[in-house]
Amino acid sequence: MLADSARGFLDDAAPVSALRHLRDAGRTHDPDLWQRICGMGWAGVLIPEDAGGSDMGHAAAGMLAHEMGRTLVNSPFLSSAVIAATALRQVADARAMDAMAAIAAGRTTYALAIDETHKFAPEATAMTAGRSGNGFRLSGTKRFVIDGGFADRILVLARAAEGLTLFDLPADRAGMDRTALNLIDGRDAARITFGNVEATGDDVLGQVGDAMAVLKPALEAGQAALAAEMSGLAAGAFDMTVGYLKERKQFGRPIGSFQALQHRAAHLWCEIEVTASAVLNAGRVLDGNPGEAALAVSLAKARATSTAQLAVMEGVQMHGGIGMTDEYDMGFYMKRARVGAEWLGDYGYHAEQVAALRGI
Amino acid sequence: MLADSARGFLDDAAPVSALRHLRDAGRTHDPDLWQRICGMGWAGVLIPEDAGGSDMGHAAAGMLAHEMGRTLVNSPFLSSAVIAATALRQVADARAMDAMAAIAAGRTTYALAIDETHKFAPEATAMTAGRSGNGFRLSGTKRFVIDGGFADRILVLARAAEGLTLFDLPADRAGMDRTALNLIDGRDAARITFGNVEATGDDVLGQVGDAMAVLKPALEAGQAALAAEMSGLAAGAFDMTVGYLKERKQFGRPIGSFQALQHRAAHLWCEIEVTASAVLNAGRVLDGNPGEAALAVSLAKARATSTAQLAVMEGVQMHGGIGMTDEYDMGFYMKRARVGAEWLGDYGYHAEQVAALRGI
Amino acid sequence: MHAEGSLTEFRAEIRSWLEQNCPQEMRDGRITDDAICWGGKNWVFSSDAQRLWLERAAARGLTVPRWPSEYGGAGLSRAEEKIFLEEMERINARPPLKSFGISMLGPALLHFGTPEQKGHYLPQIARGEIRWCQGYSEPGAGSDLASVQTRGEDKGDHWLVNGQKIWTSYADKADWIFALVRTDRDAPKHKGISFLLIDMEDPGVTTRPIRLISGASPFCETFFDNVQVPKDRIVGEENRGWDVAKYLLTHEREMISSGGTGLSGGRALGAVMAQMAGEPSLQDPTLRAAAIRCELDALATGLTIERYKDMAEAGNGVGDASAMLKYVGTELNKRRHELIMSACGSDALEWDGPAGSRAADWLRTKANSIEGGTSEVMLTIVARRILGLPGA
Amino acid sequence: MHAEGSLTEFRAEIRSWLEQNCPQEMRDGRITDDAICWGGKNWVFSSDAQRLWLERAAARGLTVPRWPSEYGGAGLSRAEEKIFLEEMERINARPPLKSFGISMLGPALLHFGTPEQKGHYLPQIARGEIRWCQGYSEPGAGSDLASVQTRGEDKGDHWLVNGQKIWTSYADKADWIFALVRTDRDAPKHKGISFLLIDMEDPGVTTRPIRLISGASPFCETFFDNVQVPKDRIVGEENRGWDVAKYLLTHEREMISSGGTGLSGGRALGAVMAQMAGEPSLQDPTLRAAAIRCELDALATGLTIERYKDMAEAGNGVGDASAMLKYVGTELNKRRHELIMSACGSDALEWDGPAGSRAADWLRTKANSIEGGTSEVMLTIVARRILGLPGA
Repeated sequence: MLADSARGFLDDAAPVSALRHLRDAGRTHDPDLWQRICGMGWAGVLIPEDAGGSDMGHAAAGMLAHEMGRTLVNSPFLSSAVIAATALRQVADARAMDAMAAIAAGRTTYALAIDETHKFAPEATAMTAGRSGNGFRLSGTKRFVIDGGFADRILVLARAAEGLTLFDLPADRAGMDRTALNLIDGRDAARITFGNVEATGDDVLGQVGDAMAVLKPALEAGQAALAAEMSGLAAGAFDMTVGYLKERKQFGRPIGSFQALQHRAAHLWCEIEVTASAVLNAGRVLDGNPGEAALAVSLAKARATSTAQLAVMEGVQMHGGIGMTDEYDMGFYMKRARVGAEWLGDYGYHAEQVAALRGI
Repeated sequence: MLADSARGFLDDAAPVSALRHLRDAGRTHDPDLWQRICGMGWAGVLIPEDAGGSDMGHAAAGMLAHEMGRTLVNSPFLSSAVIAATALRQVADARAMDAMAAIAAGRTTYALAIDETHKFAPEATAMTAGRSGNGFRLSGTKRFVIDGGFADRILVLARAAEGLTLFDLPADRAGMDRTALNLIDGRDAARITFGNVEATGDDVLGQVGDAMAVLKPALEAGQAALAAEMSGLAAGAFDMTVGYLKERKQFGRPIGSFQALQHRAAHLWCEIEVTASAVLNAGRVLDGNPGEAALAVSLAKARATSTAQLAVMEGVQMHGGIGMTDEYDMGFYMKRARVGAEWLGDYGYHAEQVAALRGI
Repeated sequence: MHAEGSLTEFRAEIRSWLEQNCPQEMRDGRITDDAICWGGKNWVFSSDAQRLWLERAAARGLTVPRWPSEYGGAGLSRAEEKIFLEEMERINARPPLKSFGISMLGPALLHFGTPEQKGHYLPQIARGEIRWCQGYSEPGAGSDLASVQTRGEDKGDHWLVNGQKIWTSYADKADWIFALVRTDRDAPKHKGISFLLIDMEDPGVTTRPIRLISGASPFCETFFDNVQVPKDRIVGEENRGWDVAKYLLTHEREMISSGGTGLSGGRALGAVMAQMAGEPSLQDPTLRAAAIRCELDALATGLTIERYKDMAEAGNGVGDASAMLKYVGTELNKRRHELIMSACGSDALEWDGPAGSRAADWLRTKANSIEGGTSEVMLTIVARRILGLPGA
Repeated sequence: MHAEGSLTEFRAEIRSWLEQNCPQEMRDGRITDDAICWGGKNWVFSSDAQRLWLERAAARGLTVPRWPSEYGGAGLSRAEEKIFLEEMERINARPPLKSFGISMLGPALLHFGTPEQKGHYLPQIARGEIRWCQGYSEPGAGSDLASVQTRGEDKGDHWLVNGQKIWTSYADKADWIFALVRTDRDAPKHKGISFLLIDMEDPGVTTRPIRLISGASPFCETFFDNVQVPKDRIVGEENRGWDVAKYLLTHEREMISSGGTGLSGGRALGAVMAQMAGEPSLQDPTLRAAAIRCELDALATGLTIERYKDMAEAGNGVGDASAMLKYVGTELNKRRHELIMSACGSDALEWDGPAGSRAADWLRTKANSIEGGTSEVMLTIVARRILGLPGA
């Protein structure tokens, strides 16, 4: 039911053409669309009812992400409503409740500043948070900050003397230098340089030196939702491809009647179905047994990455020349699949997580 | 021309049915067939004319191995005529010339005892060759000694104080305990236990502590010829499969008219052709520039391993149920491909060699 | 459906029952064909414990936990069955009985059988008293299962059956065979077939084992020479046997597909491979990368089988998607055994060596993607019936 | 054919010529489309060095080394050409000229052209004076290149051409187009096509660039509106243009296939990837394993292209096997760019970042297996014509 209403809403409010218009207008974010999404209550899907959310859980969040993946919705849903909301929820003090209420109501957007190199590696964080009086001074550079070009607040991971520490800062804090960049999929990402940015103890989310207590659940929630988004992306690209196979004629017959393409399409559908199981399972485990979700989440993200990439490669190839043209939407799916593949840990990262957890 | 005459000879003297008869008779070696092969002069293909060989080189040896792979000829060609002959040729003193003459004439067969675990790893050899007076005492166990159950002489790699050393011993030297085993492909392999076997300086092939000067060229020659054999095996399995695709009818049409099978067969043919290039190149480089052959040889062995495995897997699947029956020859191809994949370094071993040589 | 609370109760109850009734010897986790009781008239129990375990489980309906109690089952819901299987796994219990009667014919009889047939055959299947084999494929027909040449001539009170079946697993050990027989030679291919139950002791039935590339095999050829089959031994309507066959194939596919996955709580492939290879962990980076990918796929495939079973329970049915499960599961199982062979290296290449059975197991998996419908047929089912792609 | 000795002489000679004639600026190893001279009436040289290099090479016949000297070539044998290319690579020389006239039309003219056509067009191509594009595909036809709707009506001394072509690379920069035109509407599909040479400045020819997912692209749509094409501008016989097209496709496939391999002396993919990623070596074991496999395949594919060129030289021709080279080469190139993207991680995801061109290059490779005949068409050619598998 949730899925159907989500699909109905998105087909109207955010079809793929919306992404195209945004891109053609040289923009990477559509605040009006985000307000409409918040109006649907989606920003509060993981936020307690006390803070104005609907608290429907990770399975529901994944379902929404899946539907948003289908039409390549460009919104800060993952950054704000999933990652930041889950981080704040681990703390859940008065300030965090206020912050969650602001997210649920669409008043605040968040971005997560974590990567420092070309790859996701939170444990290798080099950015420093040196002590300065009662507070800290943050120095370093963060890259690939998705939604970081427009977000109101930034969650920043830095290394204090006590260990990794997570800060929750307003994006206009003095000393933060943001460069917004266009990603290939039309999304926003920023590079943010921190030049001795001052932070107080109040800016710390959770405990000093114990970022992972807050960040690990938030990352897992984000990875699971991103996996769901990518499984939706794969399904969207696949539906477009199967539609084309049925309608397009060549050598006097529909190309979907050629057995080689039938078998490849069938194989791809099987992959999508198997990945869907892993994605659904990740949401279920995050809801039911969040302390033990690492395996389920990495399984979902790794499978979703592979499957989405197969779906877009087959999609472009089966569309032939038209799939290569910018006029056709398949290219958008291909680009988004590539960005999704890298964000929050690529296939190799999650494969190694699974290997470690399974003793391989 | 060489290939045509080889094929004609083998179709008569050693078709796949010969391997079947041998197996059904509970035997792993056919001395009469080997004598006929020696009569064709093939045992001397890498042996100098002075020692009664034809000295035709590695490209020619590969061509013969390719044809033998096509019909799964069970013979000590690789062990004796390629590996041992190449090792002896590096030394080429009077004794080695005599030994080569005996190989070329079919009077002596050799086996190489190198593996000690389930994987090929010559550098990790643990078998010891301790000093004992003017000679040595060899202790340890060798496994997967192909042709080792019947060979007259054994080349054994052992670790002396000076380093790895290669010994050339008669198979009946006191203290050597041979257990012949049936391999899954119907070939012979032995486990040989050395219990303080005495060896003299005369038994050393090449220099004490410098086995690799002799063994490296011999291994490369063997790996290249084995790659050629496996490319022949792939071609033999493929021909059988394409023949079946043309002849077998199902759902009222030849199954080879189904596009999905056509594309898979075509892909397999492309793989076989690409591998053939690597195999031919390895023979050419061994002949023209033997000191620089490592890359070419590992490339050929790695590709041939992958291609042969694809060819037999597709072969069995495309044959359907009949391909699974022992009455049909495809199973022999599958088993031989598996043995060839492991012998003298598997895909992973050779992939790492290539990676090291190419700086990956 | 039980509510959450009564499921907890059920778990306690079944755990206690297992504790009291499952013999210690049957708790060794062995689930290979040779360790399990297949039942039938000629079954020789490998131990008293095996006999006892069958008898106790059958008495409690737990050889066929989902079947109604009137036919020898325990009438469990899907949720209860899951709990039963979890509790079985917890103590490493062998299944008390395995048979094609349970996994294939039973579901078809429950769906298509007359009350008399259900009452007669199902309880015997549940108690392990008759062992069944299937007679689908014929020589030369291959994937085209509807290409049935075995003929059943209508002789009034019986059919006179003549012909030959191939790939009849364990026919040499079975008491009965369920077989597709052409009863109308003029009807279109799929419309003239009937689904008959034939006693292997009937005069004119003979069988002969087939030797496979993996060595001795459970497969046989079975011959019918003027076999008289009484009219009440038909399942479903005359000439509509293809409907029964299709229904039953779905069950067979589900069974074969789960070979490739194991339980999600099971051991990781990579660890199994390293142990078999006698290494602390996989040394070859290429092999390790392939093992990890296979592990990911196995976990996700296991979750998919569970998901589809849940959907079937919820009334949505699995239907044609069983083709997907069969394809994915069997291809995975082949990959898995290729990797195990690679990890074992030359150890697994000796028929008579300590790891010789690895090679036979590996070769046996090559039949997974052929038997019960080839991978190619499965992909075509998905393409045509699920995706709705057009015919040529 | 030179004997071994005279090849050594030839190498010395060509080395010395290159030393004296290849400008230093042209020795930077840049071989991407934007660095190389494509020639044509409107070409603007990027530097004096580029102009000088073209003039000197053309004067020596080395823009088209294998062509006969009477048509502006150097008349080299295959062995000599290899040496020339090796010596070029040794000093990292850019090719002096690149054009579809050299790689595609030229070989077709050498084979099918009249003496007048050869004498007129080939030397101009060799000197880089006219730039060509191809007009094969039409909207909606896709892989079915023979599905030509563009019409050429016979008007006595000329054909009157009307229609539209798509995927005409660099049509906006070309002086002439070689195009397939239907000149007999009643003949079977492949029998009514002619191969015409059309001046892009002729009245009625217009062209428009196509935007691809990788951004701006060399591809265009080209329209013909009552274009008059004189009768002497046909290559091959009237209505037999498909023969010319097939011949030419073979050359195009060979050209596209080599994109994926590079020279065997070139740098290893793994090293390239590590450098691009700013790592000392590839850190991710999965990625490293894939890079090694790709490297193996690239080396073997490079050897295969060389082997087939040698076979063509030896008179066996490449023929339909060009479909194999095209398939293998383009699929490899796609894999290679997927791996490069993975190695570069988020660096390659910013259009405007320092590594932004990686993404455009990556997306561009997706067209490799579509243009010049899709991978599916190539596999069908191999299956039907080389393996002799039957039609449906």
